[in-house]
Amino acid sequence: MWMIEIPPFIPFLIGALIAAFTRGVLRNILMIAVPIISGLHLWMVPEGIHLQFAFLDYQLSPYRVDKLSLMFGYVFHIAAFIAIIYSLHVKDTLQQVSAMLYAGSGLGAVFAGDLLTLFVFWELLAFTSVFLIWARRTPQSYVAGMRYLIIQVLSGVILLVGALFYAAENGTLDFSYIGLDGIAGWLIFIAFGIKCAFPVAHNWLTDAYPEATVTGTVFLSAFTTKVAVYALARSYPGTELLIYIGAAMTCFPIFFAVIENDLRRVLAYSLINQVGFMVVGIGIGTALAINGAVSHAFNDVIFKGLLFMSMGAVLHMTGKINGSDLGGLYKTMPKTTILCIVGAASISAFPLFSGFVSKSMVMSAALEEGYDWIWLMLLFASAGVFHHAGIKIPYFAFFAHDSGLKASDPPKNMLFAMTISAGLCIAIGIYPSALYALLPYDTGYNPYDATHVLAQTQLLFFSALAFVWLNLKGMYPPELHSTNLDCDWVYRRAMPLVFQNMFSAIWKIDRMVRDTIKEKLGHSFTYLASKNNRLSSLLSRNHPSGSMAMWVAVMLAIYLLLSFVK
Amino acid sequence: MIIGLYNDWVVVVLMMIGLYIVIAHGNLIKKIVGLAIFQTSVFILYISMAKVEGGSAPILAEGIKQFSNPLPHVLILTAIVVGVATTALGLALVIRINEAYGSIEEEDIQHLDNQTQDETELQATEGEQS
Amino acid sequence: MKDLFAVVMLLGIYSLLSASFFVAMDAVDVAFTEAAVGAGISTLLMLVVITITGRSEKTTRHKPLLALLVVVFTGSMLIYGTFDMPYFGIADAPIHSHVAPRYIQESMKEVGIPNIVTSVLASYRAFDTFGEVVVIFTAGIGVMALLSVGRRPEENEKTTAIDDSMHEQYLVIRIVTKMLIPFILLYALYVQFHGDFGPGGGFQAGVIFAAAIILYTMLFGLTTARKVINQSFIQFIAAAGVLLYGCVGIVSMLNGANFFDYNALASDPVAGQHLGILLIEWGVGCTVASVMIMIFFNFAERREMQQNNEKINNIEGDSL
Amino acid sequence: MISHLPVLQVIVPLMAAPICLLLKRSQLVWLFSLFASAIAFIISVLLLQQVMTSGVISYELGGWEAPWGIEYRIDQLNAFLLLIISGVSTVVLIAAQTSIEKEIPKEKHTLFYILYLLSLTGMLGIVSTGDAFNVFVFLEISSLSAYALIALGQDRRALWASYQYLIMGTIGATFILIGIGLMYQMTGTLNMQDLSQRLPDVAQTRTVFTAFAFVIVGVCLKLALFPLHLWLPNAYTYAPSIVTAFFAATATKVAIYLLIRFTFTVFGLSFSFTTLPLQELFLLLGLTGIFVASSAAIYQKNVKHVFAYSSIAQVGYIVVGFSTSTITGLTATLLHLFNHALMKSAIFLALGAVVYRLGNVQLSSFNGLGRQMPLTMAAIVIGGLSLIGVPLTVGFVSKWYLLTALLEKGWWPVAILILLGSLLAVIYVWRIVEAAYFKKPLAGSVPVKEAPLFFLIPIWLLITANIYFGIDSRLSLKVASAAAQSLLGVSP
Repeated sequence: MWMIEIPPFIPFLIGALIAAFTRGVLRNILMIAVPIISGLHLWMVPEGIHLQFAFLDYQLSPYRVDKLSLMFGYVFHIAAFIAIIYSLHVKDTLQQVSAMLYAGSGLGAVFAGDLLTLFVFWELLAFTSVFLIWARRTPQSYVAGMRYLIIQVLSGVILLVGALFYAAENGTLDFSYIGLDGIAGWLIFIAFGIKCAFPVAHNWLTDAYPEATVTGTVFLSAFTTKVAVYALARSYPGTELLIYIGAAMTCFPIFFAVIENDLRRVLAYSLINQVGFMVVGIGIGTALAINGAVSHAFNDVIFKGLLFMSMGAVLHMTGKINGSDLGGLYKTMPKTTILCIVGAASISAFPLFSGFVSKSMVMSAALEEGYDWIWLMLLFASAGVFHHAGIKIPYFAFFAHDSGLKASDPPKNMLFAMTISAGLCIAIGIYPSALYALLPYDTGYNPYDATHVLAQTQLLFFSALAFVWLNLKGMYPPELHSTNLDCDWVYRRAMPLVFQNMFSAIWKIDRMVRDTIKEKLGHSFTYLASKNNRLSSLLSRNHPSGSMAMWVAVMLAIYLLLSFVK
Repeated sequence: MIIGLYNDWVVVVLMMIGLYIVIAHGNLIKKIVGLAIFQTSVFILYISMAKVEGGSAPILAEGIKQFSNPLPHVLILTAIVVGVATTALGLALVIRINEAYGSIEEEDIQHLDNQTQDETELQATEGEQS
Repeated sequence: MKDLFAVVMLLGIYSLLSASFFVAMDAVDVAFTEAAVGAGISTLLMLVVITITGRSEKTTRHKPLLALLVVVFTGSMLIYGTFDMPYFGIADAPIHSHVAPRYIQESMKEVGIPNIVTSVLASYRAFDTFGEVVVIFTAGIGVMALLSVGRRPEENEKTTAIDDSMHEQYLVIRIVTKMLIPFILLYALYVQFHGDFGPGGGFQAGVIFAAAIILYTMLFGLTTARKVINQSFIQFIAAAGVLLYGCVGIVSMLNGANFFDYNALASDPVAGQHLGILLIEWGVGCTVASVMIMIFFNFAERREMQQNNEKINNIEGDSL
Repeated sequence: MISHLPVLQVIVPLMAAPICLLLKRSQLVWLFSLFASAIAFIISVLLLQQVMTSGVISYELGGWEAPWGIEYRIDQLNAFLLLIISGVSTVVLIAAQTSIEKEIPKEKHTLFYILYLLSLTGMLGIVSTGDAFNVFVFLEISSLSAYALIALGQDRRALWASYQYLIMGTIGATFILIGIGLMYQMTGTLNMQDLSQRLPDVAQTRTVFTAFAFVIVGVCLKLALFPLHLWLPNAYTYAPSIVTAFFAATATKVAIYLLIRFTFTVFGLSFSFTTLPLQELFLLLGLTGIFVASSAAIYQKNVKHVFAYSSIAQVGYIVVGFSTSTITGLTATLLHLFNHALMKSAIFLALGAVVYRLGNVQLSSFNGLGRQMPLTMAAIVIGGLSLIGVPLTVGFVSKWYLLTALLEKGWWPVAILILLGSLLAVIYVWRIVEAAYFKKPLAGSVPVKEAPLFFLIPIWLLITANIYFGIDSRLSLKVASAAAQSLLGVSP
């Protein structure tokens, strides 16, 4: 059937075009229709490679469908659908168009069957998403977007170089298992790692996401990192290094998340933390672990989206997002409060919520493979997640001290989008086998056995206790109006400083050297000139056409010399 | 027998004199003169390589058996024409430059150009600031 | 040397010397051309330019030693490079034993013209010569593009008057020249037709023809010369020369042979060669003469314009 | 008539030039030159087709067989270049009438077209001919017309640039002439094919070394290879926009053709690359050229300057590919010839459109232009992306091949340097994008309209080609690799 050959990014491209040229209700209807139609279309498509053509000396397959890619394809459609609904009230063509393109490139990347196609969408992801950040139109967002863009493009360039080396080594551009042997493998690994927000390379995320628009962040949280997770799952399953990287990713953001004041930035940190779980799963590489990673990615898209949406709603209604400025909103925004709590419960992996059914898979896999220490770290991280995402966010935003803000619940479309997400969170939590049916491997795993449920609940309660105790004692870190700088200090402060200094130093040295040379030359020439009675004008030698002609003579001499010497 | 190459040495010397004039002189007319000398040296190179000892001009006539090589002559006829064409165009440029800059000294022109450049840049920065 | 006039004269002398050297080297055609072009036309053009730009060089210049060093070094490398060259005048050098012998031995049979240079020029390597004509044409167009002043402004009566009075001063020269010019033109025609047998041909003829006109112009003023030969007429001739040359090739192509294959122009190959060479020499002559005149006119026009401007400025300055 | 195609290729524009002089009316002359150029393009397409199916075409001018007469010899390489030159010339000419209306005084329009056609003739002649001296003659035709065309620029600096170009160009051409003379002295022939057979016997003489040095330096001068590039930026910047678009796409290409022709065909691979350290030298010069020129491009205030320097950098890429002397490397070089012609002509035409509307191309006047001239600016951006080497554009294809060739040779440090060079390209292109899309128009500047249709058509034709050949590179690749194979003596 001809329909099969239409890769899912095409409808989104068309959607972007539509968004660019239509207005008002028509645009809204069409935009909602795009993910629905495209999703149904994807539902029909059988597995296999549906599109292939030759480029240079290689076979490219921009549309490859298998279980792994389908899984991400579905969740991206869902995320796009929800986010589009969430942003229906926005009247900014730039945002709508770039959001559509962004979702499209995410899908393109996921269904890419070769590294070159992947690279194209990889870069498109960066270029289309940056407008979601810039669309906020503040100086900070511009600068943050710029940093974001540079890092993302850099990742793409590294990917391209890696692909190049890969092609030179293996004579193929297939996007399948790559592994860490050879320079190509490492380069591609680094490229994926940047996009995946590996520690040290994570700052673009916490830097840029909170600066994006209310709706932009919802889109952003769904695609970029998940594409990277997908790519890792495709090319590096079972790479042990990933386990340690992932474990680190789960733990370190917690500290920052606890002290961070901007609630959306807290969520950004927790995003890294969640991605860490997936990375660990991929690193373990068993069927169960991969399943866990993938399904956690699936769930994370939904519940992290929900959390970003609820915080977005708060920002949208109050214009404030810092924990210290908010509080007491539960009275006026009851629906948002409830939805937010659903999201928080999901991310904290409460039983019967979606986070539980996937996170526990990763943790079980870690135990099964004998990574006890890793399991402990993950456990700690889970507690941390609950602490900052599960409690801190709803608490500071909706309860805590009354900030006196009287904002009502957000527009209907926002609420509706959040409701869908919340519904999904609960549905998956209660009936996980629907999700499990989509997974790449069949493991017969059941999350609801007694040990799991008990262990998790215990953990959550102790964590809650800690929060309450800390808060009561007044030992909880105060929410300060500050930007927390971690590693991004390097490029936000140090690099400009270093570069400025370096360049000014270079210019200075350069000028100094030139001046001294000039002076020295001047002296010697004046000396010579005074001897020859030809004043100083030896200096005025640099006449372009004269020097050009001289270069000709010099080159000739060099060639001759070289050929005679041989 | 290295003396048998003296023609080539003359050519090299002339060539380098021409090149030196182009490099060292700032006067535009002198540069063109240098170029002409440079080109003429090439003519000499070609013509002298065509010469055959005891040969005569390549016009067929009774009783002459040995001729110099006609081909380089043909080539150099063309090259001379090219030379004069270049000179004419170069001189036309000199006239225009003289009108536009009021000088035919490279130094002055270079100086004036730098000034114009500075001015345009100044304007640009002013425009950006305002 | 600060005086550009002396520089230009020396260049002229240098050209003449090299022309005589070419005669000694058996290259009579080349010598003819070099004398006409190097010593004649280009010296003349330079002189015109000097009258426009001023004849002295600015003084404060010094000779860059570095350039001298580089040049000397390169030169010595080149001299070193000559050591493997065939010696001067040796008859069995490769240059004399590969392509050239055929020209010397067969050209009479194949082309039927005693002057081998002409037969190589006009037949064996006719396309090069075509290119050469196009080069000249290009130069003419280029000079026109640079210098033509468009529609000439209404002549200022006062300045024309000054001009005329100036020209009237050299009466003797004018009369002598008037007598000379027909002979020069005749000589040009002789050179044009004699190219097949002795040194000469379209190019030299064109230059001589142009020289006659230029001489006329110098003595009788540009305005008068313009009346005799107007701009668009020269342009027409220049274009026609190139076209004539090209058409010879096209006709031979239409006759079923290759481009510039004169054999196809007439039933007898040698006759065809004769016809072809005659025609293209005409094409060369036309283009060269008209382009030379064109270039000179444009130069002179600029000069006149500038002088007029100066005069007007002077007059205005006086009246102030 | 088919058998006469090689000569018709050159003769058509050549004969059209004097006819233009007779036509006089500028509108008419424009249409006529466009017509002539289009015919030349059609001929080149036919030639390419013929060459690809039946191999090398030899045409004896005047009916004299090869070493005695002049031969036109068309193989894949020539045919490919003929196609590039005549194609670009035709497309660029579409915009000519509109563009020069603003930039050149009315009475010089006819002369402009004549010079343009002559320049085209010269380039086509250089590429078609199989005779070394004929190369020189046509080189001069193209150079002389180039000097005059550049001098037609509005700014007085155009005159100075043209003068400098004249001096350097003449030195370059004379160098080539000397080289040809020395070769002739050692072999007694001027025909390239004949030379290539007779040179190896005398290859180890210093005369041949000298000849080679002269030819290479002369060609490098025309090529604007670092450090002989100094004449280029000003010449490109101050020339009329149409001229820049035409030359940037073709003039250096012709010089590269000569370089390839002389090193591979005339002197032969073993002489050029084993007897002399040409490989290392060119690699070094190419890389230095890339970095010096790209860095210079970053600091330019005039956008034409920016792209002129970028042209020099691109020459560096081409020369690096050339220096590998492998099939892949040569394929990359040839592909880049084609691709670079596409991008540069598009960019400079778009700049011509900006000049048409704004009167200058200072970077500061680009501020806010993205909204006022969206189509033109989009073209510049796409062209710029292509320069950087972003996938889906032609720039990517050739850069990919270049990198593959370097990796094949095991020169991966060079490959990394090339990539770093591309990052420099990102910076200079970004400066323009930033000005056009993110800055507010200068205070007091008058808003302008989109470029006229006669600009947009050729610009977008070229941009479409940029993207088309970036996605489906089979055609260009096939010709380039066939040419590379034939040059290296491998039967395809």
